[in-house]
Amino acid sequence: MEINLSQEQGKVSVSVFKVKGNITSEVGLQEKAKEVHDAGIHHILLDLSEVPYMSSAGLRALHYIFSLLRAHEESDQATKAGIAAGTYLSANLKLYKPNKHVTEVLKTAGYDMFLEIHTDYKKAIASF
Amino acid sequence: MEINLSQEQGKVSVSVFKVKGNITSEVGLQEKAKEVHDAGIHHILLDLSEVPYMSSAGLRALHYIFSLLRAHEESDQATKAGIAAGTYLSANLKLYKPNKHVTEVLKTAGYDMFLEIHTDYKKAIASF
Amino acid sequence: MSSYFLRIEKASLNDLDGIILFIEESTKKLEVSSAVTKDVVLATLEAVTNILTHGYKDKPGWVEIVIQRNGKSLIVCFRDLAETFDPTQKPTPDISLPLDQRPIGGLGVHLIRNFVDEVIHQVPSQGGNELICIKKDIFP
Amino acid sequence: MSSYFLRIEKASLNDLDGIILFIEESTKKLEVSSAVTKDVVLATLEAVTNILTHGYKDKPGWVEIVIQRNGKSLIVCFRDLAETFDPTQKPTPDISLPLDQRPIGGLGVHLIRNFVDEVIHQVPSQGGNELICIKKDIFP
Ligand SMILES: Nc1ncnc2c1ncn2[C@@H]1O[C@H](COP(=O)(O)OP(=O)(O)O)[C@@H](O)[C@H]1O
Ligand SMILES: Nc1ncnc2c1ncn2[C@@H]1O[C@H](COP(=O)(O)OP(=O)(O)O)[C@@H](O)[C@H]1O
Repeated sequence: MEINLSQEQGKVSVSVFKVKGNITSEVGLQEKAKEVHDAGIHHILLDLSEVPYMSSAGLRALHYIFSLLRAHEESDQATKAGIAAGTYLSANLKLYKPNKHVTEVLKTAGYDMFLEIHTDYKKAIASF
Repeated sequence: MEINLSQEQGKVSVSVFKVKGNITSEVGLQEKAKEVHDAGIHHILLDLSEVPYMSSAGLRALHYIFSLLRAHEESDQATKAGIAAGTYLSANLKLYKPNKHVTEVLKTAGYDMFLEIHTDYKKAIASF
Repeated sequence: MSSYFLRIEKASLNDLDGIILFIEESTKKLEVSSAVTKDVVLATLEAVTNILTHGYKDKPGWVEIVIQRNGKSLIVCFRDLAETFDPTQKPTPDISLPLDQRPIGGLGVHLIRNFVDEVIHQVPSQGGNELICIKKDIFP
Repeated sequence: MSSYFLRIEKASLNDLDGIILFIEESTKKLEVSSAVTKDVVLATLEAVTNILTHGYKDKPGWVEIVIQRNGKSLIVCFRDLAETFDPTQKPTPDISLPLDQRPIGGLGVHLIRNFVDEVIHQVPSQGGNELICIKKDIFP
């Protein structure tokens, strides 16, 4: 697995992680997210378009990054209501183009309820 | 497995094999049948009332004894017609009181179509 | 959940009575119905007889039997160190034929298939055979 | 019928890409649909990851994978020599809870159960573990 980082400017600075290869370990993703987070960037778009398979190690990484960025959410009324209603989607971590295998893993774990999945790159950046 | 032999006189001489214990080998039954056959007795009633389980080794023994005694069948018209129609039941080898486990093995192998199963001892002897 | 093991270093046909007792006791502990116990005993007789007569060619040989609950299924597993042979590939014999038109024998594998719901053959790492018999949906 | 074997003496997470290739190639030879291949790859990733991270505690260890057709079923079997552990007894996690109310992880066994029809855990004679995953009724 290879991770390439780039930065995009929307309403906020977004760090784009482009992953190439199967995600079978959480370590690389977590380390990169921590670095970016410590450098002051709190919005990450994970580009999964070149990931054939993802194991539960990838779910662990997503969970970790979700929690890492969670502290920086603006906790407005809408967010609070969403959390209470169980309809809350992360505003800081979003996914781009997971294939159907990866999507199935996300759904089977119930992660699709908490992470936006985008298929249009420009709209994904603009959504942050 | 223990086999006890006795002789009964009906219309013909019938050798009764009383088996005690599980039938898990064909050897004992086949040897005893051969002895009895060579001594000139061609009608055998196999008393299975004290057999808890029978394996396919028992089926092999039945098949062997069936064939051994088969040569002595009176081949009248009825027998021949029965063979042709597949409704032939051995006149020389019959079974007495197999339990439901043993009966299931006989049925699963399709042997119940060729061997009479008796539950009344006197009628069994008289039927030869 | 509990597994019950029986390992016989030098098994022969004389051990079959003891093997039946082992199956009856383990299925009792697993609270299996007597109908299922009967099916498992009958499948066991055939599986072990084949190992001893065909696999080990009537010489004493190592046999292991494992019986365990797996969710709603009961699993019985037979292991040996004889030559690898996959009985699941045997065609079904024609049991509608008159006896004198049939070969003697050839019914053991048919009986196993009839008494359990699924039969799997595997080759363990150390060689030999593992035959896994599954009775499905027998536990609540 | 054909079985496909992969044995790695000192397996680590780096071997997972190679293991995926092995599964893809063997399922292709067995003429399995791509949907089934996907399910088997995903179950394999979880089974092997658990062996390596929990069973062998991230140290290199012996792993064997066997994939074979069994009648209408496809069987995939994972063997290791780590401490015996039966994952089939793990309760199902509550995947309806919000992420921040869930522990991290605990999803591997749930994924395996979701991707195959039956999961059996056994202890081989030499110790360790054997996890048997069955995809049912996928062959004509
Ligand atoms: N464990 C085994 N090892 C080698 N060959 C076997 C084994 N089990 C079965 N066979 C072969 O398959 C055939 C059919 O077996 P089975 O249906 O049990 O009938 P039988 O044992 O009465 O011949 C046997 O005759 C034998 O050639
Ligand atoms: N092969 C194994 N050996 C030992 N323990 C295991 C094994 N597989 C799973 N476990 C235990 O079961 C738990 C749940 O496993 P799993 O559902 O795969 O989630 P995760 O691996 O993410 O914790 C693990 O945390 C571990 O304690």
